[in-house]
Amino acid sequence: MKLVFLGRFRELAGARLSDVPLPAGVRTLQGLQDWLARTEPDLAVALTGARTQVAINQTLVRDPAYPIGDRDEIAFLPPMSGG
Amino acid sequence: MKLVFLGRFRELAGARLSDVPLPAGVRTLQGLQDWLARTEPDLAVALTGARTQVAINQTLVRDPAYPIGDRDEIAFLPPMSGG
Amino acid sequence: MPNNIVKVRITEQAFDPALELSAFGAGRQDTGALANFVGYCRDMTAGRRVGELTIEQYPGFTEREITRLANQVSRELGTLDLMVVHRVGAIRPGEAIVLVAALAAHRNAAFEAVRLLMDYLKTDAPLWKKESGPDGVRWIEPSAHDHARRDQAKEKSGEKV
Amino acid sequence: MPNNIVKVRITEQAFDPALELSAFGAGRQDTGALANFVGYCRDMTAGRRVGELTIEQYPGFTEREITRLANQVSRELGTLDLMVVHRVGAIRPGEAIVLVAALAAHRNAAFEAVRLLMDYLKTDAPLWKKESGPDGVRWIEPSAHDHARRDQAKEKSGEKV
Repeated sequence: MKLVFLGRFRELAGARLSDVPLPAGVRTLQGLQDWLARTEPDLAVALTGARTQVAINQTLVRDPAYPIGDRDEIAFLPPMSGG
Repeated sequence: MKLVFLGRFRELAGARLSDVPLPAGVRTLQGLQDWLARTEPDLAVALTGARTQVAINQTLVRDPAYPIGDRDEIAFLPPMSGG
Repeated sequence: MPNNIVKVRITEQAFDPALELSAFGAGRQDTGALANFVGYCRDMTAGRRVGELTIEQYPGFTEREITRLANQVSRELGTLDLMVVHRVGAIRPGEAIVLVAALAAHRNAAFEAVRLLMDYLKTDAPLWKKESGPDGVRWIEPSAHDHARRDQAKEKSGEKV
Repeated sequence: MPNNIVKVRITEQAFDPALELSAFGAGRQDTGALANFVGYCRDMTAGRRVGELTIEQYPGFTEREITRLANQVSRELGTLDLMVVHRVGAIRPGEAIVLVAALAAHRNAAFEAVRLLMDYLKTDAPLWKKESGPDGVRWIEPSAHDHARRDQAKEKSGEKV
Protein backbone atom coordinates (compact mmCIF):
# COMPACT_ATOMS: atom_id res chain seq x y z
CA MET A 1 0.00 0.00 0.00
CA LYS A 2 1.07 3.58 -0.40
CA LEU A 3 1.29 5.77 2.71
CA VAL A 4 1.40 9.53 2.28
CA PHE A 5 2.40 11.82 5.13
CA LEU A 6 1.87 15.53 4.59
CA GLY A 7 3.39 18.59 6.20
CA ARG A 8 4.99 18.00 9.56
CA PHE A 9 3.93 14.32 9.48
CA ARG A 10 6.17 13.88 6.43
CA GLU A 11 9.14 15.22 8.35
CA LEU A 12 8.44 12.74 11.16
CA ALA A 13 7.86 9.77 8.87
CA GLY A 14 10.62 10.46 6.37
CA ALA A 15 10.60 8.25 3.30
CA ARG A 16 10.78 4.89 5.05
CA LEU A 17 7.02 4.36 5.10
CA SER A 18 6.12 5.58 1.65
CA ASP A 19 5.63 2.16 0.08
CA VAL A 20 5.09 -0.75 2.44
CA PRO A 21 3.33 -4.09 1.92
CA LEU A 22 -0.02 -4.33 3.68
CA PRO A 23 0.87 -5.63 7.16
CA ALA A 24 -0.56 -9.04 8.04
CA GLY A 25 -3.95 -8.78 9.69
CA VAL A 26 -4.60 -5.12 8.71
CA ARG A 27 -8.00 -4.83 7.03
CA THR A 28 -9.32 -1.45 8.16
CA LEU A 29 -8.18 2.07 8.89
CA GLN A 30 -8.29 1.27 12.60
CA GLY A 31 -6.13 -1.80 11.97
CA LEU A 32 -3.57 0.33 10.15
CA GLN A 33 -3.52 2.88 12.99
CA ASP A 34 -3.00 0.08 15.54
CA TRP A 35 -0.13 -1.30 13.45
CA LEU A 36 1.48 2.18 13.29
CA ALA A 37 1.12 2.55 17.08
CA ARG A 38 3.13 -0.69 17.51
CA THR A 39 5.81 -0.11 14.86
CA GLU A 40 6.09 3.71 14.85
CA PRO A 41 4.96 4.86 18.30
CA ASP A 42 6.33 8.43 18.06
CA LEU A 43 4.74 9.01 14.66
CA ALA A 44 1.50 7.38 15.81
CA VAL A 45 1.24 9.80 18.73
CA ALA A 46 1.63 12.75 16.37
CA LEU A 47 -1.07 11.33 14.10
CA THR A 48 -3.66 11.14 16.88
CA GLY A 49 -4.23 14.92 17.11
CA ALA A 50 -7.88 15.94 17.10
CA ARG A 51 -7.55 17.75 13.79
CA THR A 52 -5.64 15.07 11.89
CA GLN A 53 -7.57 13.82 8.88
CA VAL A 54 -7.16 10.70 6.78
CA ALA A 55 -7.75 10.39 3.06
CA ILE A 56 -8.02 6.98 1.41
CA ASN A 57 -7.50 7.07 -2.33
CA GLN A 58 -7.81 10.85 -2.09
CA THR A 59 -11.17 10.83 -0.33
CA LEU A 60 -11.53 12.01 3.27
CA VAL A 61 -12.52 9.10 5.49
CA ARG A 62 -13.73 9.30 9.08
CA ASP A 63 -14.94 5.74 9.65
CA PRO A 64 -12.29 3.67 11.52
CA ALA A 65 -13.86 0.53 10.04
CA TYR A 66 -13.17 1.72 6.48
CA PRO A 67 -11.59 -1.22 4.61
CA ILE A 68 -7.99 -1.02 3.42
CA GLY A 69 -6.32 -3.13 0.72
CA ASP A 70 -2.81 -3.44 -0.62
CA ARG A 71 -3.47 -1.15 -3.60
CA ASP A 72 -4.81 1.72 -1.56
CA GLU A 73 -3.21 5.13 -1.00
CA ILE A 74 -3.65 6.24 2.61
CA ALA A 75 -2.76 9.83 3.46
CA PHE A 76 -2.38 11.42 6.89
CA LEU A 77 -3.12 15.14 6.87
CA PRO A 78 -2.16 17.54 9.66
CA PRO A 79 -4.43 20.55 10.26
CA MET A 80 -4.77 22.38 6.96
CA SER A 81 -3.86 26.02 6.50
CA GLY A 82 -4.43 27.44 3.05
CA GLY A 83 -5.14 30.98 2.00
CA MET B 1 -23.15 84.85 -7.66
CA LYS B 2 -22.61 81.51 -9.31
CA LEU B 3 -25.38 78.93 -9.13
CA VAL B 4 -24.53 75.32 -9.88
CA PHE B 5 -27.25 72.75 -10.52
CA LEU B 6 -26.14 69.14 -10.67
CA GLY B 7 -27.71 66.05 -12.23
CA ARG B 8 -31.43 66.30 -12.87
CA PHE B 9 -31.50 69.81 -11.36
CA ARG B 10 -29.17 70.95 -14.13
CA GLU B 11 -31.61 69.69 -16.74
CA LEU B 12 -34.43 71.63 -15.06
CA ALA B 13 -32.45 74.82 -14.62
CA GLY B 14 -30.65 74.83 -17.94
CA ALA B 15 -27.97 77.48 -18.34
CA ARG B 16 -30.12 80.53 -17.62
CA LEU B 17 -29.28 80.58 -13.90
CA SER B 18 -25.59 79.83 -14.01
CA ASP B 19 -24.38 83.39 -13.41
CA VAL B 20 -26.86 85.81 -11.90
CA PRO B 21 -26.34 88.96 -9.84
CA LEU B 22 -27.24 88.54 -6.17
CA PRO B 23 -30.97 89.40 -6.04
CA ALA B 24 -31.87 92.44 -3.97
CA GLY B 25 -32.60 91.53 -0.38
CA VAL B 26 -31.03 88.05 -0.51
CA ARG B 27 -28.55 87.64 2.33
CA THR B 28 -28.90 84.01 3.38
CA LEU B 29 -29.42 80.55 1.92
CA GLN B 30 -33.06 80.77 3.01
CA GLY B 31 -33.37 84.10 1.23
CA LEU B 32 -32.00 82.57 -1.96
CA GLN B 33 -34.44 79.66 -1.72
CA ASP B 34 -37.34 82.06 -1.23
CA TRP B 35 -36.21 84.06 -4.26
CA LEU B 36 -36.03 80.86 -6.35
CA ALA B 37 -39.53 79.89 -5.18
CA ARG B 38 -40.84 83.21 -6.54
CA THR B 39 -38.88 83.36 -9.80
CA GLU B 40 -38.49 79.64 -10.67
CA PRO B 41 -41.37 77.87 -8.94
CA ASP B 42 -41.05 74.55 -10.85
CA LEU B 43 -37.34 74.31 -10.17
CA ALA B 44 -37.82 75.38 -6.55
CA VAL B 45 -40.30 72.53 -5.98
CA ALA B 46 -37.75 70.03 -7.33
CA LEU B 47 -35.08 71.47 -5.05
CA THR B 48 -37.14 70.95 -1.89
CA GLY B 49 -36.74 67.12 -1.84
CA ALA B 50 -35.70 65.74 1.54
CA ARG B 51 -32.38 64.51 0.19
CA THR B 52 -31.36 67.63 -1.70
CA GLN B 53 -28.14 69.09 -0.36
CA VAL B 54 -26.60 72.51 -0.79
CA ALA B 55 -22.91 73.33 -1.04
CA ILE B 56 -21.69 76.88 -0.65
CA ASN B 57 -18.20 77.44 -2.01
CA GLN B 58 -17.89 73.65 -2.22
CA THR B 59 -18.73 73.03 1.42
CA LEU B 60 -21.97 71.30 2.41
CA VAL B 61 -24.22 73.69 4.31
CA ARG B 62 -27.34 72.79 6.27
CA ASP B 63 -28.04 76.08 8.06
CA PRO B 64 -30.76 78.12 6.25
CA ALA B 65 -29.30 81.26 7.88
CA TYR B 66 -25.92 80.71 6.23
CA PRO B 67 -24.87 84.07 4.70
CA ILE B 68 -24.60 84.44 0.94
CA GLY B 69 -22.69 87.08 -0.97
CA ASP B 70 -22.29 87.99 -4.63
CA ARG B 71 -18.98 86.16 -5.00
CA ASP B 72 -20.26 82.83 -3.66
CA GLU B 73 -20.78 79.61 -5.56
CA ILE B 74 -24.00 77.92 -4.46
CA ALA B 75 -24.59 74.37 -5.66
CA PHE B 76 -27.79 72.33 -5.47
CA LEU B 77 -27.14 68.60 -5.30
CA PRO B 78 -29.78 65.95 -5.92
CA PRO B 79 -29.41 62.65 -4.03
CA MET B 80 -25.93 61.31 -4.75
CA SER B 81 -25.28 57.91 -6.28
CA GLY B 82 -21.67 56.95 -6.75
CA GLY B 83 -20.06 53.52 -6.84
CA MET C 1 -0.05 54.43 10.83
CA PRO C 2 2.86 56.28 9.29
CA ASN C 3 2.44 54.68 5.85
CA ASN C 4 -1.26 55.31 5.59
CA ILE C 5 -1.73 56.46 1.97
CA VAL C 6 -4.99 57.40 0.27
CA LYS C 7 -5.20 57.94 -3.49
CA VAL C 8 -8.32 59.14 -5.25
CA ARG C 9 -8.65 59.67 -8.97
CA ILE C 10 -11.67 60.83 -10.97
CA THR C 11 -11.29 60.10 -14.63
CA GLU C 12 -13.24 60.74 -17.83
CA GLN C 13 -11.18 58.09 -19.62
CA ALA C 14 -11.93 54.37 -19.52
CA PHE C 15 -9.54 52.66 -17.11
CA ASP C 16 -8.23 49.12 -16.78
CA PRO C 17 -8.67 47.89 -13.19
CA ALA C 18 -5.96 45.25 -13.59
CA LEU C 19 -3.49 47.90 -14.72
CA GLU C 20 -4.37 50.17 -11.79
CA LEU C 21 -3.88 47.27 -9.40
CA SER C 22 -0.53 46.26 -10.84
CA ALA C 23 0.98 49.54 -9.66
CA PHE C 24 -0.85 49.58 -6.34
CA GLY C 25 1.28 48.54 -3.42
CA ALA C 26 4.00 47.24 -5.72
CA GLY C 27 7.14 46.24 -3.89
CA ARG C 28 5.66 46.35 -0.39
CA GLN C 29 6.59 43.43 1.81
CA ASP C 30 4.82 44.51 4.97
CA THR C 31 1.31 43.91 3.78
CA GLY C 32 -0.49 40.60 3.87
CA ALA C 33 -3.80 41.44 2.28
CA LEU C 34 -5.18 43.23 -0.75
CA ALA C 35 -8.94 43.39 -1.16
CA ASN C 36 -10.60 45.21 -3.97
CA PHE C 37 -13.84 45.74 -5.77
CA VAL C 38 -14.66 46.76 -9.32
CA GLY C 39 -18.11 47.93 -10.30
CA TYR C 40 -18.96 47.53 -13.99
CA CYS C 41 -21.58 49.04 -16.22
CA ARG C 42 -24.10 46.26 -16.92
CA ASP C 43 -26.02 45.80 -20.16
CA MET C 44 -29.25 45.27 -18.20
CA THR C 45 -30.51 46.75 -14.94
CA ALA C 46 -33.85 45.88 -13.43
CA GLY C 47 -34.99 44.42 -16.73
CA ARG C 48 -34.11 47.50 -18.78
CA ARG C 49 -31.48 47.38 -21.50
CA VAL C 50 -28.68 49.92 -20.93
CA GLY C 51 -27.07 51.60 -23.91
CA GLU C 52 -25.01 54.09 -21.98
CA LEU C 53 -24.49 55.31 -18.46
CA THR C 54 -23.53 58.93 -17.88
CA ILE C 55 -22.00 59.97 -14.59
CA GLU C 56 -21.82 63.63 -13.74
CA GLN C 57 -19.44 65.08 -11.17
CA TYR C 58 -19.14 68.46 -9.48
CA PRO C 59 -15.54 69.16 -10.44
CA GLY C 60 -13.25 69.65 -7.46
CA PHE C 61 -15.91 69.00 -4.86
CA THR C 62 -16.43 65.38 -5.96
CA GLU C 63 -12.78 64.42 -5.65
CA ARG C 64 -12.45 66.20 -2.34
CA GLU C 65 -15.52 64.54 -0.85
CA ILE C 66 -14.44 61.06 -1.98
CA THR C 67 -10.98 61.70 -0.53
CA ARG C 68 -12.59 62.68 2.76
CA LEU C 69 -14.65 59.47 2.84
CA ALA C 70 -11.60 57.37 1.95
CA ASN C 71 -9.46 58.99 4.64
CA GLN C 72 -12.15 58.33 7.19
CA VAL C 73 -12.35 54.64 6.23
CA SER C 74 -8.57 54.34 6.18
CA ARG C 75 -8.32 55.72 9.72
CA GLU C 76 -11.18 53.62 11.03
CA LEU C 77 -9.87 50.35 9.68
CA GLY C 78 -6.15 50.99 9.79
CA THR C 79 -5.48 50.19 6.15
CA LEU C 80 -2.05 50.82 4.68
CA ASP C 81 -2.85 51.93 1.12
CA LEU C 82 -6.35 52.77 -0.01
CA MET C 83 -7.20 53.63 -3.60
CA VAL C 84 -10.31 54.82 -5.40
CA VAL C 85 -10.62 55.29 -9.15
CA HIS C 86 -13.99 56.58 -10.29
CA ARG C 87 -15.06 57.03 -13.85
CA VAL C 88 -17.22 59.96 -14.92
CA GLY C 89 -18.73 60.89 -18.29
CA ALA C 90 -20.24 58.48 -20.81
CA ILE C 91 -19.73 54.80 -19.99
CA ARG C 92 -20.62 51.74 -22.08
CA PRO C 93 -21.72 48.31 -20.81
CA GLY C 94 -18.71 46.20 -19.86
CA GLU C 95 -16.60 49.21 -18.84
CA ALA C 96 -15.43 49.71 -15.27
CA ILE C 97 -17.17 52.43 -13.25
CA VAL C 98 -15.34 52.25 -9.96
CA LEU C 99 -12.36 50.53 -8.39
CA VAL C 100 -11.77 50.48 -4.64
CA ALA C 101 -8.65 48.71 -3.38
CA ALA C 102 -7.26 48.37 0.13
CA LEU C 103 -3.96 47.01 1.40
CA ALA C 104 -3.76 45.99 5.04
CA ALA C 105 -1.73 43.75 7.28
CA HIS C 106 -4.64 41.34 7.62
CA ARG C 107 -7.52 40.33 5.43
CA ASN C 108 -10.33 41.45 7.67
CA ALA C 109 -9.33 45.11 7.64
CA ALA C 110 -8.79 45.01 3.89
CA PHE C 111 -12.22 43.47 3.22
CA GLU C 112 -14.01 45.81 5.59
CA ALA C 113 -12.33 48.90 4.19
CA VAL C 114 -13.41 48.11 0.64
CA ARG C 115 -16.90 47.23 1.67
CA LEU C 116 -17.43 50.25 3.90
CA LEU C 117 -16.07 52.66 1.32
CA MET C 118 -18.32 51.16 -1.37
CA ASP C 119 -21.30 51.62 0.95
CA TYR C 120 -20.39 55.27 1.50
CA LEU C 121 -19.76 55.93 -2.20
CA LYS C 122 -23.26 54.67 -3.06
CA THR C 123 -24.91 57.39 -1.01
CA ASP C 124 -22.33 60.05 -0.17
CA ALA C 125 -20.14 60.51 -3.23
CA PRO C 126 -21.20 63.63 -5.15
CA LEU C 127 -21.89 61.83 -8.41
CA TRP C 128 -25.07 61.60 -10.43
CA LYS C 129 -25.93 58.75 -12.75
CA LYS C 130 -28.14 58.80 -15.79
CA GLU C 131 -29.02 55.66 -17.70
CA SER C 132 -30.07 55.72 -21.31
CA GLY C 133 -31.35 52.90 -23.45
CA PRO C 134 -34.19 51.93 -25.77
CA ASP C 135 -36.67 52.60 -22.94
CA GLY C 136 -35.55 56.21 -22.56
CA VAL C 137 -33.43 58.15 -20.14
CA ARG C 138 -33.62 58.18 -16.36
CA TRP C 139 -31.65 59.53 -13.44
CA ILE C 140 -30.68 56.92 -10.87
CA GLU C 141 -30.93 57.70 -7.19
CA PRO C 142 -29.72 55.53 -4.35
CA SER C 143 -32.33 53.06 -3.16
CA ALA C 144 -33.77 52.99 0.35
CA HIS C 145 -31.71 49.80 0.63
CA ASP C 146 -28.49 51.70 -0.15
CA HIS C 147 -29.30 54.25 2.51
CA ALA C 148 -30.13 51.53 5.02
CA ARG C 149 -26.80 49.79 4.31
CA ARG C 150 -24.91 53.01 4.73
CA ASP C 151 -26.66 53.91 7.98
CA GLN C 152 -26.00 50.42 9.28
CA ALA C 153 -22.34 50.70 8.31
CA LYS C 154 -22.15 54.10 9.99
CA GLU C 155 -23.67 52.72 13.15
CA LYS C 156 -21.37 49.71 13.19
CA SER C 157 -18.30 51.83 12.68
CA GLY C 158 -19.52 54.06 15.52
CA GLU C 159 -18.29 57.22 13.83
CA LYS C 160 -19.93 59.87 11.78
CA VAL C 161 -18.56 60.02 8.26
CA MET D 1 -27.05 29.86 -13.24
CA PRO D 2 -26.07 28.58 -16.66
CA ASN D 3 -22.86 30.62 -16.82
CA ASN D 4 -21.58 29.62 -13.42
CA ILE D 5 -17.86 28.97 -13.99
CA VAL D 6 -15.31 27.92 -11.39
CA LYS D 7 -11.58 27.93 -12.16
CA VAL D 8 -8.96 26.65 -9.75
CA ARG D 9 -5.24 26.66 -10.39
CA ILE D 10 -2.43 25.46 -8.13
CA THR D 11 0.93 26.78 -9.23
CA GLU D 12 4.55 26.40 -8.21
CA GLN D 13 5.44 29.51 -10.19
CA ALA D 14 5.10 33.04 -8.88
CA PHE D 15 1.98 34.66 -10.35
CA ASP D 16 0.92 38.23 -10.99
CA PRO D 17 -2.56 38.85 -9.54
CA ALA D 18 -3.18 41.82 -11.85
CA LEU D 19 -2.40 39.68 -14.88
CA GLU D 20 -4.72 36.90 -13.70
CA LEU D 21 -7.48 39.45 -13.17
CA SER D 22 -7.07 41.05 -16.58
CA ALA D 23 -8.20 37.83 -18.25
CA PHE D 24 -10.92 37.10 -15.71
CA GLY D 25 -14.39 37.90 -16.93
CA ALA D 26 -13.01 39.84 -19.89
CA GLY D 27 -15.68 40.92 -22.33
CA ARG D 28 -18.65 40.11 -20.09
CA GLN D 29 -21.36 42.75 -20.03
CA ASP D 30 -23.82 40.98 -17.76
CA THR D 31 -21.85 41.33 -14.58
CA GLY D 32 -21.87 44.36 -12.34
CA ALA D 33 -19.40 43.40 -9.66
CA LEU D 34 -15.93 41.95 -9.30
CA ALA D 35 -14.59 41.41 -5.81
CA ASN D 36 -11.25 39.86 -5.14
CA PHE D 37 -8.65 39.23 -2.54
CA VAL D 38 -4.91 38.67 -2.73
CA GLY D 39 -2.96 37.26 0.18
CA TYR D 40 0.75 38.11 0.19
CA CYS D 41 3.72 36.65 1.97
CA ARG D 42 4.73 39.17 4.65
CA ASP D 43 8.25 39.87 5.79
CA MET D 44 7.12 39.72 9.44
CA THR D 45 4.49 37.64 11.16
CA ALA D 46 3.76 37.86 14.87
CA GLY D 47 7.04 39.65 15.43
CA ARG D 48 9.18 37.06 13.63
CA ARG D 49 11.10 37.89 10.49
CA VAL D 50 10.16 35.64 7.56
CA GLY D 51 12.80 34.62 5.05
CA GLU D 52 10.72 32.14 3.14
CA LEU D 53 7.34 30.48 3.28
CA THR D 54 6.97 26.95 1.93
CA ILE D 55 3.55 25.62 1.07
CA GLU D 56 3.10 21.92 0.54
CA GLN D 57 0.20 20.42 -1.36
CA TYR D 58 -1.10 16.87 -1.77
CA PRO D 59 -1.00 16.74 -5.55
CA GLY D 60 -4.38 16.09 -7.14
CA PHE D 61 -6.27 16.05 -3.87
CA THR D 62 -5.51 19.69 -3.08
CA GLU D 63 -6.83 21.02 -6.37
CA ARG D 64 -9.90 18.81 -6.18
CA GLU D 65 -10.76 19.85 -2.65
CA ILE D 66 -10.35 23.56 -3.40
CA THR D 67 -12.53 23.12 -6.48
CA ARG D 68 -15.18 21.47 -4.32
CA LEU D 69 -15.11 24.37 -1.82
CA ALA D 70 -15.27 26.92 -4.64
CA ASN D 71 -18.21 25.17 -6.32
CA GLN D 72 -20.05 25.13 -3.04
CA VAL D 73 -19.51 28.86 -2.52
CA SER D 74 -20.45 29.60 -6.11
CA ARG D 75 -23.76 27.75 -5.73
CA GLU D 76 -24.54 29.27 -2.36
CA LEU D 77 -23.95 32.84 -3.44
CA GLY D 78 -24.91 32.64 -7.08
CA THR D 79 -21.68 34.04 -8.47
CA LEU D 80 -21.05 34.05 -12.19
CA ASP D 81 -17.31 33.40 -12.43
CA LEU D 82 -15.25 32.34 -9.45
CA MET D 83 -11.47 31.92 -9.61
CA VAL D 84 -8.83 30.67 -7.21
CA VAL D 85 -5.09 30.74 -7.88
CA HIS D 86 -3.00 29.27 -5.08
CA ARG D 87 0.76 29.23 -4.97
CA VAL D 88 2.66 26.24 -3.58
CA GLY D 89 6.40 25.65 -3.05
CA ALA D 90 8.92 28.22 -1.84
CA ILE D 91 7.56 31.77 -1.57
CA ARG D 92 9.42 34.99 -0.74
CA PRO D 93 8.10 38.03 1.13
CA GLY D 94 6.18 40.31 -1.22
CA GLU D 95 5.01 37.47 -3.46
CA ALA D 96 1.35 36.56 -3.83
CA ILE D 97 0.16 33.40 -2.09
CA VAL D 98 -3.48 33.29 -3.06
CA LEU D 99 -5.95 35.09 -5.29
CA VAL D 100 -9.69 34.64 -4.99
CA ALA D 101 -11.90 36.55 -7.42
CA ALA D 102 -15.66 36.51 -7.89
CA LEU D 103 -17.88 38.06 -10.54
CA ALA D 104 -21.53 38.53 -9.73
CA ALA D 105 -24.47 40.62 -10.81
CA HIS D 106 -24.34 42.61 -7.57
CA ARG D 107 -21.64 43.60 -5.15
CA ASN D 108 -22.94 41.82 -2.11
CA ALA D 109 -22.74 38.36 -3.64
CA ALA D 110 -19.27 39.08 -5.02
CA PHE D 111 -17.94 40.29 -1.65
CA GLU D 112 -19.50 37.43 0.28
CA ALA D 113 -18.22 34.79 -2.13
CA VAL D 114 -14.62 35.98 -1.82
CA ARG D 115 -14.84 36.28 1.91
CA LEU D 116 -16.50 32.93 2.50
CA LEU D 117 -14.08 31.12 0.21
CA MET D 118 -11.10 32.72 1.98
CA ASP D 119 -12.53 31.58 5.32
CA TYR D 120 -12.86 28.02 4.01
CA LEU D 121 -9.38 28.00 2.45
CA LYS D 122 -7.83 28.95 5.79
CA THR D 123 -9.06 25.77 7.45
CA ASP D 124 -10.22 23.34 4.76
CA ALA D 125 -7.79 23.61 1.86
CA PRO D 126 -5.29 20.71 1.96
CA LEU D 127 -2.20 22.89 2.14
CA TRP D 128 0.52 23.02 4.77
CA LYS D 129 2.63 26.08 5.48
CA LYS D 130 6.12 26.22 6.88
CA GLU D 131 7.81 29.48 7.77
CA SER D 132 11.56 29.83 7.92
CA GLY D 133 13.62 32.76 9.07
CA PRO D 134 16.43 33.74 11.42
CA ASP D 135 14.41 32.35 14.35
CA GLY D 136 14.18 28.88 12.79
CA VAL D 137 11.54 26.86 11.03
CA ARG D 138 7.96 26.25 12.09
CA TRP D 139 4.80 24.73 10.67
CA ILE D 140 1.80 27.03 10.72
CA GLU D 141 -1.57 25.67 11.71
CA PRO D 142 -4.86 27.53 11.55
CA SER D 143 -5.63 29.46 14.70
CA ALA D 144 -8.64 28.85 16.91
CA HIS D 145 -9.79 32.18 15.49
CA ASP D 146 -9.64 30.82 11.92
CA HIS D 147 -11.71 27.82 12.94
CA ALA D 148 -14.22 30.03 14.74
CA ARG D 149 -14.58 32.23 11.65
CA ARG D 150 -15.09 29.24 9.44
CA ASP D 151 -17.67 27.68 11.75
CA GLN D 152 -19.47 31.00 11.93
CA ALA D 153 -19.43 31.30 8.15
CA LYS D 154 -20.73 27.75 7.85
CA GLU D 155 -23.55 28.47 10.25
CA LYS D 156 -24.49 31.69 8.50
CA SER D 157 -24.57 30.05 5.12
CA GLY D 158 -26.73 27.30 6.59
CA GLU D 159 -25.04 24.60 4.54
CA LYS D 160 -22.34 22.13 5.24
CA VAL D 161 -19.30 22.65 3.05
